[in-house]
Parts: sequence; C-alpha cells; structure tokens
Amino acid sequence: MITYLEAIREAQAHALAADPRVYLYGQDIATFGGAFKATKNLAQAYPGRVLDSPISEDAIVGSAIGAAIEGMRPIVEMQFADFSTVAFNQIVNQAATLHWRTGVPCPIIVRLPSGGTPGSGPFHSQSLEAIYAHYPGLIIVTPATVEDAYSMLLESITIEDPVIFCEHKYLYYHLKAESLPSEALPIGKARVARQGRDATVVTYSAMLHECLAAAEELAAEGWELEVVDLRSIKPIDTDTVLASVARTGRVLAVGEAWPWGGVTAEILARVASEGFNLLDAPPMRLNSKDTPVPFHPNLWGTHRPTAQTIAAAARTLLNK
Amino acid sequence: MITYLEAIREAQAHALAADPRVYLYGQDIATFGGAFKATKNLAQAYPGRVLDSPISEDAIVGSAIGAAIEGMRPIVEMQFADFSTVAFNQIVNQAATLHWRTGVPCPIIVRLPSGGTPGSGPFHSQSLEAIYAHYPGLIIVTPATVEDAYSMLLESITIEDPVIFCEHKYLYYHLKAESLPSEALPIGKARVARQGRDATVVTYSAMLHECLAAAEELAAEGWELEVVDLRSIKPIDTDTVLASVARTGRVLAVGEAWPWGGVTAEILARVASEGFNLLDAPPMRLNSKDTPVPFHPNLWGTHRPTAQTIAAAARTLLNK
Amino acid sequence: MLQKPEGSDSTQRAANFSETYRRAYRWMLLARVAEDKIRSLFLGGKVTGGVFLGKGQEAISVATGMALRDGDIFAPLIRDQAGRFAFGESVVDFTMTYIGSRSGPMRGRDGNIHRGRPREGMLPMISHLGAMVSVVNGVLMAHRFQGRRNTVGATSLGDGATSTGAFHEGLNQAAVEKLPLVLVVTNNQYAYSTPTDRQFACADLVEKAVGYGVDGHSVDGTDLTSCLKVIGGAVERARNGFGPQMVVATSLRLSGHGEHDDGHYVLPDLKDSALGRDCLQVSHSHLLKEGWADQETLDSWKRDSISQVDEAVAHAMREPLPDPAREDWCAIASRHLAEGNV
Amino acid sequence: MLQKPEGSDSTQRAANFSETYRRAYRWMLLARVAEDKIRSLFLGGKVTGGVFLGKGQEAISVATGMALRDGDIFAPLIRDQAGRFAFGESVVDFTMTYIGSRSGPMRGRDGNIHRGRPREGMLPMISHLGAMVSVVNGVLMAHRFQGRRNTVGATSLGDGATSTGAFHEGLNQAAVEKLPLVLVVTNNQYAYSTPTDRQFACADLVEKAVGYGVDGHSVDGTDLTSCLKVIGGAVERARNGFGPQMVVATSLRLSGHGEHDDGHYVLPDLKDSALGRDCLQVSHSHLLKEGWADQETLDSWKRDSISQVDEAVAHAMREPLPDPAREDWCAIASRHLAEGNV
Ligand SMILES: Cc1ncc(C[n+]2csc(CCOP(=O)(O)OP(=O)(O)O)c2C)c(N)n1
Ligand SMILES: Cc1ncc(C[n+]2csc(CCOP(=O)(O)OP(=O)(O)O)c2C)c(N)n1
Ligand SMILES: [Mg+2]
Ligand SMILES: [Mg+2]
Repeated sequence: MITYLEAIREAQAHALAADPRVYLYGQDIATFGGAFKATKNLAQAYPGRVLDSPISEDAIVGSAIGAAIEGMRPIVEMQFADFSTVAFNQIVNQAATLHWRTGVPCPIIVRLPSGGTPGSGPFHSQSLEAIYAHYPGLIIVTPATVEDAYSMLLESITIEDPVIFCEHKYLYYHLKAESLPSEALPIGKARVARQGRDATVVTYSAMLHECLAAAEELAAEGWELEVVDLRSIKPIDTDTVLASVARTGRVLAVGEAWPWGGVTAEILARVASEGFNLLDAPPMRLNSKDTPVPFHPNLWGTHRPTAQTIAAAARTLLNK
Repeated sequence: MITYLEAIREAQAHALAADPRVYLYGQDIATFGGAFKATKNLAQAYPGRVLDSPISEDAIVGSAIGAAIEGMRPIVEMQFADFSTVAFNQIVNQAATLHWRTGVPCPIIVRLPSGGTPGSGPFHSQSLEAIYAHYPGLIIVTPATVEDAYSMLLESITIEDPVIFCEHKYLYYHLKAESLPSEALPIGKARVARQGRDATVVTYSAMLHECLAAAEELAAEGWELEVVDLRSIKPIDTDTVLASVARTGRVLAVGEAWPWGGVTAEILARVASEGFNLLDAPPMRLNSKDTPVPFHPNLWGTHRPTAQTIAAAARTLLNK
Repeated sequence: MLQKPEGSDSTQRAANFSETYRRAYRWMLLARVAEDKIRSLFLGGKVTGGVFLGKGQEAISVATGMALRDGDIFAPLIRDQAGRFAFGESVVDFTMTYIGSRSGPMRGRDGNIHRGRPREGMLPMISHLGAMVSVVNGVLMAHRFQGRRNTVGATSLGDGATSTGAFHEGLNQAAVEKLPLVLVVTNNQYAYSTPTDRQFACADLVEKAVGYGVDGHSVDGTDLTSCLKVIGGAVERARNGFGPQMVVATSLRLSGHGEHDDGHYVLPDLKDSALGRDCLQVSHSHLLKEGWADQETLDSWKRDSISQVDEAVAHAMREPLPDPAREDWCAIASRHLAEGNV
Repeated sequence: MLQKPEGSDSTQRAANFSETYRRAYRWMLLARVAEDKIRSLFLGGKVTGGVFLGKGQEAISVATGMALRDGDIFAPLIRDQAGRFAFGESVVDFTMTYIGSRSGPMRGRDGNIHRGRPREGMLPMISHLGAMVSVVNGVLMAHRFQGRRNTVGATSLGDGATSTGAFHEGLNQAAVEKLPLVLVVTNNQYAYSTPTDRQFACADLVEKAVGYGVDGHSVDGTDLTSCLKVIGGAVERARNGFGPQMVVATSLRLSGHGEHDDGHYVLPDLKDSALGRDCLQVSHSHLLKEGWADQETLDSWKRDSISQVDEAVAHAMREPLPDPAREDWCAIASRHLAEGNV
C-alpha cells in the first residue's frame, strides 16, 4: 500500500533519478525531509540536489524562476499553501508572465500543501487554487487520488509552464492505493470517477471523496450521481463536464475553497453559458463558508462541505 | 467640472478635515501629491497626517492594520494596484481575518489604482478585484462614476472592515461630473445605469462606460439594453441583478479583468443558480483575454472588452 | 481580559533587583508548568492542532513582558508564554485557546499560540513570520497621532524569521519613523530543523542593526539577570526616544519545533554547550545561591503554579466548545454588508 | 540577439586602463544620446507609456556592464541603458521596445525598460522592485548545478528598492548560498519624489552589507574611474569565490523619475553639490585632461552615436507594429494545455 504523500515523494525521487535538471528547494526539506516528510531521504539519496532554504518564500520562488530560465526544473515546496501568499508576487508576476513576455518558458513546480485538516486553523488550511487560476500563465493541478498525485507530479515536470501543484494535506496519510500507476490520464483531462444518470457532481481534490461518499448515500435512495473529478482546474476540461451534464441534465459543483469566484463559480459559469440547453434544473454549487478556516474541529467540520451536506444539496438538486 | 481623480482627492480632503482618525500613507503621496496626484496639496493642508512611506507595501498595509486596531482610520495608497501583490499577505491574512478571529474590527482602506491604460503594460494595468473578493473578510468597491468615486470613498471610511478601493486609472482624468454629490446610494447597492427591456448587461468600473456606449450602438438597431453597474463586487447586489434579468430574460456580464473566476464568473454562477428560470437564453460573459495586459495600444485595445466587442456579444445574446 | 495572576504586585518594577528577579522567575515557572501541562494533554490526545513550547526561552520572554507596562503593546510569538503571562495574559486564556473553548479569546476560531487581545495591547500573531512587526509599528504610529507618549511596542522573532521580507520592511519602517519598537530576536540555533548556517551568513544577527540605523544589543538568553538588564534597558531606551531597538538573544530551543517533532537533529554539541543551559534551572540556582529564595519558597511557588494551571485546565475543560449551529459564519464586522444581507 | 555596437572590440578588458576608459565613455555617450532621442520622441508624442532615463548614472551602469563577460548574467534596472549597451544590447532592441515593434524582443507585449533576452544572459525586469535579485540567484544556482564555473550575476537597485522585502530575501539568499552575485545599489538621493530620509535610517546604505555577511563597497558614482575600479573589482571578487558583493554608488538622478516628471522637488543644494556632477561631463573632461582623446575624436564619437541611434530609430519606425489579429493571445508555452484546447 502506498499513501498519497508517499506517491508525491516517489514522484520526486523518480524525477531526481531520471532528470539531472530536477532539484528540490524549500524549508526543512533536506535532512529533515520536509514538514510532512514529502522529501524524506531524498537529500541523502541525491546529495546537493535537495536544498534547505531560508524562510524566504519570495526568494525561493524567484530563484526557481532564474534556475528554470537557465535550463533547470526546480520543484519548490511551500511549507503550507498559506505561506505562498508571501511568494505571490514572484508567482503571478514573474513566473506567470515570463513566457508570454519573452518567449522563454518558465518550467517550475510550486508544491502547495493545501486544504484543511482538523485543528489547523486559518493559516494552515487554505485552498488557493482559484487565486492562482485567475492569473494568466499558470497551470493548476489538484490531484484527488494517489495515482494522480504521482502521475500528475511526474507529468508536471515535463510541462514548460509554471505548475501550481495543489496537493491536499487531508489525503496525505489516509488515502492509500495498491501501487503506483504505470499509465495515467494526461493533465487537462477530467475523469468520470463514478458513473450515474441523475445528476453530475463536479469536484476536485479532497472533496472528490466526500462527493463519492455522498453518491453512495444517494445510491441507497435510488439516485445515481455521476461524479466528475476535474484533476486540473486550469485548464478545466469543460468538454467532459458538459458531456456528463448532457447525460444527466443537472449539475452540482463542489469545492472546499471559499465561494466567491472559486472553481465552482467558474464551473457554473461555463455550464450555464456553454451548456444551458442541457440543463433540466438550475445548476448548484457548494463551497466552504465565506470565513477563514476555523481551528476547532467542531467548526471546521461545518465550514467545509462534507458527504452529508453534499448529499443534502444533491437531494435538493434532484427534486428541482 | 470635477474629474474622477479630483473626486477621490476631495473625498480624502473631506475625510481629513472631518475625522481626526484619518491619515494617509503611501509612496510619494506627501509633498509630491502621489503618482497620480490623488493627494495633491493634502500634506500641506494637513501637516503630519499625509506621510510618505518607504517602498514597502507589506509594511504599509501592516502598519495600517496596527493603527486601525488602535482607533485610527488609515487610507493607504498603492502606487499601482499591481504592487499590492507585495502587500498581499497583510491584506488577505492579517487585515481580512482580524475581526473574525478576535472580534476587533480592522477599518483600513487600501486604494488600488487599477485597470488598463494604453502603454502601461503588464505591471501597471491589473484589475485585481476578484483576487481580493475570493478571500473572506474584505469589502471590494469598484466605482464607475465621479459621484461614486467620491461618495463610496467617504462611505468606506465609515465601514468597520478593510475596504479594497479599486479606482480606475482610465477614468482619472477623462471622466468628469458637474459637481460632487450630496446624496448617494449606499455601498452594497447596484444601480441601473440605463434601463432597457431586451437584455441585462452587468458590469462595473471603467467597463460601465464601454457598456453604455454599446447600449447606444444597439439602441440605434432597435435593441434596448439594461445596464447594471454593480458598484461593489463584494458584496454583490444579487437582488438588483436578478430583478433586471427578470425583466429582460437575458444577461451578459462584462469585466476588464481576466476571465477565470472573475466577477463575470461569479455573476453567471449567481444568475444561473438563483435566477435560472428567469433566463430565456444562455447567460454570456465577456472579459479581457487570458494573457497579461499588453503594453502596445494596438494589443491593449483588443485585450480588453470595448464598446464594439460588447455590442457584438450583446447581438449574439439577443439573437439566441 | 488581561490580568495579573496571583502573587504578583500590580507594579512590575520593584525597588530592588532581587524582587524583580523573583517575580520574573515566578512567571517563567508558571509558563514552564503551563506548557508542560499542555504538552501532556497533547500527548494524551486532549488537544488538537499544534503545541509549541518556549522551553529554554523563558528568560528572554519574561524580560520582554516585564519591561512593558500599561499602554504598551506586545506582539508575542510562538515561544513567548512567559512574556505573555508577565504582560498580563491569564492562564485560562492560554488553556481555553489550546482547548478551543467558545468562551476563550479566540472562541475556537483560532488556536494555540494564535491568540491575543488587541484592544488590551496584546496582538494576536498570524502564522506568517515577520508579519507582526509592521502591525506593531502601526499601533505606535497611532499612539503618535493620538498624542499618547512614552508607550513602547515589543515583538519577538526567531533567527529564521529574520529571513523574511516582512521583518525587513517592518524594521526599516520603524527606523524611518523612529518608532519606539523593541524587536527581540531569539537566535535559538534552529528554525524548525534548519540550522543557522542555512538561514543567514552574518557572523551575528546583531550586526544587522547598523544597516537599519537602529541600536543593537546582544544578550545571553540563558541568563535571566542579563535578559532583565539588556531587554529592560532596550525598552527604556525605546521609551526615552532613542528609536527602534533590536535585541539579539542567544539560546537553544530545548524542545522540538512543536511537540510533534522530537528535535533529533539538534546537535549534541549544542546541547552540551553553554547555549544548552536551561534558563529556568540557571535562575533557580541563582535564587538559591544569592539567597533570594530558599528551597521551601521555591517549592511553594512550584505548587502554586501547578495549582493555577490545574485550575485553568479544569476551567477550560468545563467551558463549552464551539457550536457550529451557534456560529454566525460571518467574516465581517459590518453585518449589513454581508453577502445575502444586501 | 545581443551584440556589440560598432567601434568596440570583442573583449571588454583592454590591456591599459585608458582604453577601458575610452570604451566605457563611448557606451555612456551612446546611452545618453539614445535616451535623449527617446525623450524627444516621447515629448513629440511618438512613444506611448513611460520613459525612464539613466542620466547621471551612466558611469555606474557602464562599469557594471563592462565588468561582465560571456556567460555572465545581467538583470538591469530602469537606469541601466549604458550597462545594457556594454553588456551587448543592440540599439534597435532599445528603440524597438520603446516603440513597441512586433519584431522587437518584447514584441509590443511589454515596453520601455521591461526588456531582456533571458536566453542570452539579460533578464527582463518586472516592475516590482527587488524582484530580480532572487531570479539572478536562481540563474547562479543553476550554473552551480550545471558545473558552469566562474560566472557572475549582476543586478542593480535604487536606494528606494532597498526597502523591499524582495531585496532582503534575495541578498540573504545569495549570502547563504555564497553565490557570485554583484548587487549594485545606486543611491541617487531619491526614490521617485521620496528623499532618502523617508526611505532608510542608516548613515550609509553600505552599512547593510555586514548584516548580510557580504562584502560592501562604496563608490562615487559620478567618477568613471572609481566606478570601473570598484565595480570591476567587486565583479572580480565575486568571480573568484568571495561570495556576494554589494556596491553602493552615490549619485544624483539628473532627470525626473520618468519623463512625465520634472523632478522639481530635487533640492538645489544637491544639484550644486559634488553629487550633482554629470558623470558624462566629468569623464569627457577627464579624457581631454589625460589626453586619452582629443576634442575631434570626442566629436566623432558623438556623431557616431547619433548616427547609430538615428539609424536604430529609423529601423524601429520601419518595423511593423503589433497586430492584434496576428497575436495568438496565449499566455502559456504548453499550447496543448491552453483553455479551449483541452
Ligand atoms: C512566512 C512563513 N514561512 C514559513 C512558516 C512555517 N514556519 C513556522 S515556524 C518556522 C520556523 C521558525 O524559526 P524561527 O524564526 O527561528 O523561530 P523558532 O521556531 O526557532 O522560535 C517555520 C519555517 C511560517 N510560519 N511563515
Ligand atoms: C514594489 C514596488 N512598489 C512601487 C513601485 C513604483 N516605483 C517604481 S520606481 C519607484 C522609485 C524607485 O526608487 P529607487 O529604488 O531609488 O530607484 P531610482 O528610480 O531612484 O533609480 C517606485 C516607487 C515599484 N516599481 N515596485
Ligand atoms: Mg529559531
Ligand atoms: Mg533612487
């Protein structure tokens, strides 16, 4: 059995072994192996290629950009996605614009340990994918499975653009797979994670598992939900979403991030404008509440969507 | 006649005169009167209350937060909205969370000279309202008229929360009004800027004027567009939007910002989910292109929506 | 509400140094006892989220907290429990925040070290290192606007946090505005697992002061006497108009980064060096040696601390936890502008 | 493509100093002529967007550009036209970017000083001050990974930019990694309209060096001889493994911040002081005084510069402007991942 976190570690190990251009840079990632152990033993196995950085997120990303210009393939780790706000300027204004301005690509990967876990509070729980997706020039991937964590990180290294790799901390230890995949869907393609005829649930990252649980719950009531895992949120595979809505006539978009302008808003805008005539009922969305992510598990469990609240929303949708 | 820029200056002058808690802080805003002259003569008129800052956006906003905690009402100027990316962490993680975390409000105003002008290029043209709207805890205002620039800035000073004041540089000198208003719609209320029966165009900031011009163009063809000026994009006055769509059955959302997760996505998501049955045709949106804002006017004029492209989109919408 | 725990006078600065020292020791002891307790609750699964201790830094922290007085501002960081208590934080604020009580200062919305009472001069840290410096500056700017003289603002940082842009912008801003900011930088040899040679390249962090045009002070963080004198002196200089003061204290982190971390990477040589001394033990011995307290008194102080902490834990355990159904789920203060209300 | 304008040898470091000085003067002159030209085009409404001149800083900039050699990296800032030319930027890259030509290096997408050819060692600045420092670091880290030895990376900053967090994080990173970074800070007394006493509080910016653990050098930016020696020396030290070098050059900005600004706030005292000397005139006189060039030669150099610039302007004017219909409007390199293509 291999966990989601181990898959991320294995992908980095593989990349270091296979590609001399790859190096890793971030706080506490070398001897210590990273706050979450996503780089455990890699500094020992690849001496000089896994480097501890100072607490300087701006400079971490800035230097990765310089190295990428010069032919390297840096993978940088933010200790938590939340701290990428300090690197924000380098990501959105330097990395994201370089290719468009000069024609020289900027192949860096910024790993963002994302999403909420109980007790982590407002500054160690954020899901920032929509923030980065709004800026032109970035690829945003959001793996929901062990297999995708592995294959999409490996594929990210081959991408010529800056990739914001949103890995979900809640999945790190709990989510397990039998083995690592040898084949994979490419980045940019969504996956129908569960087939169904009655409504389409569009989601990504950790919420996939809540949506699948909700689908189980509804199956017991005789409803068949189709669950689409976006896998990357920029680009969004609108075709797969629309094809599913064409079959079901109903759509619910679910995300763990804040509501205003999130992935779910973008999904609803696309479905409504491009697939209006496919819809038999108003499209719905479900997000976290519009407050910071709370510390206490009692609050945290209500702040984000869960299988129960998703199932409830789906029931409403199905009865419209 | 008073310009949009002068209205902003007058509002600040008024606030300094009326409220001892108000002070202004930013780069080159004191003796020099600011890069755009939005604080011209204010340092002279209010000695010690209009301060030049170092080139330290993070500290500019951080200090405003501290002063607000202690009872002041700071208005800080970013020299360009684009440079607020450097203050990003203080805005979204410190200012936006303070009240929710502690119950102590954080009444600061961050003025963002926003939007494109010909020849300004990728780093002096950005429209970042959607970025700030995604985070909980902020109020985002986007005045489109001289009157709103004045009254909404004055009202912002009375708001207990951090206000991101997105003023549009393209309107600074060109947009003029007879006089300053003595009454005003409150923040949070949208305004029907032009009445019409055939379709609703939802917009804000400088795009209002492009939309109004497009409406003129279509009026010549016998179509009556209703144009809604959102005025603030967080909160969004969904009721006014839906009431208009209820009359027209059609909606086009127009924004100058990038498409992914922008104001237009949020509008479409709301209209589609809350007003689905009001719609006689698929909702549409029109944004800038998904690239950085180009330097050369030839490119810039095509990158953003214009009266022509808005009119073209409206024709498509009307013929659906 | 900030308050003074039992056994303390209302004024922190006693006539004679031995009294100051005794008081400082008691806050340090209380902090150590409180943190030991929260640690065992954490190990027993009674605390969610992280637990971060100030073990080995109590002398530095208490000297900061004690040098401040009413009207001053303190923005403590993760290793500042002793300073928090000295500044006036109650033990129940501490326990209720770790437990997440609805009636604690953070109401379960934020936890552990992320607490404060901004209206009473204690700013609640956000996690992003360095970010509190300019916030303290802003409070001090407000005081200047308001004509409130002679207040001081103090905040703490670690060696690692000196690498942040926020630290730099903040300290420079304070220097330009000549604010009465006291920045206490504790070089405890590690930032999480990262040793100082991966963090900075100057010989001593105090060498940074000159480049900002601020006073720099060095102090042995394991020695309470020096901490009280040097940090106390820096606060007085700030109060007397000499502008920002940067104190660099040296010590060794005597715990893991947090209690999830065993700190195995801390070099044995450092533990065995003078840096590895436990400031609480050092001051304990000093009290005995100087005859400022006898063993019996020290034992009674310990018992007193334990009972204060036990009581505060019991209190927190009785308090209601946050209830999602009673939460208003509104991030803003201007309720009329909440989405849905307009 | 970066290239060397006419009249220069392929190697920048001549056997004797007079030859180096002459070459440096010619780049400075070319920069001055080119910038005067763009200024008049701007005043004539032929250039959109901002125009930012290096007037008064040519000596500093040229010394930086000339000290670099093939394989080195240069991240120039707004006042670096002389250094750009010396490093190899063609005059048409300059004119085509200001004009916005489709065939220029920035293709009309970005303009004026925001140009570069990253594959040829010249990084294109973004506007956000300080942000290029760590990017240069990254290039130098790449060189280290790739076993490319003895390369140097240079970048420029103003007095104002030292207040940015990015400057701080970048210089500290370079120090920790012991990178061959040369940071040339020009204190030209103003950041836009802001005088230095609202920007920093140290007596001299060079005092910052010790706090980063890097070498600090001071130089009179109005004196070409000193600039060549001090900046050239700093580059050599970086190349020889002594780690980051910080040079603080003093001068006065002899133009407005940009050409939209008349710089009325610049104090007359400063203009009249030694700082206010025009480095181009100073070096002009020096050439004559030392007999390294006679008036006739200087005149011919001037004519030569004018004709190069006129030609480059004419060239740029003939080039097509960007055509929105031919733009691909795609921000990313991986076209298969562009929205709409998936
Ligand atoms: C901007 C930012 N980056 C990363 C972190 C994660 N982090 C929390 S504490 C810490 C180490 C801090 O070290 P130091 O400043 O030396 O303080 P110490 O823990 O030693 O007291 C890190 C990296 C953070 N909180 N903020
Ligand atoms: C982060 C950031 N904030 C603000 C600006 C706007 N700005 C451009 S140049 C400038 C002044 C720069 O002064 P200095 O660093 O001294 O360089 P100089 O212009 O004097 O060469 C300012 C404030 C910017 N480019 N970047
Ligand atoms: Mg430390
Ligand atoms: Mg300057």
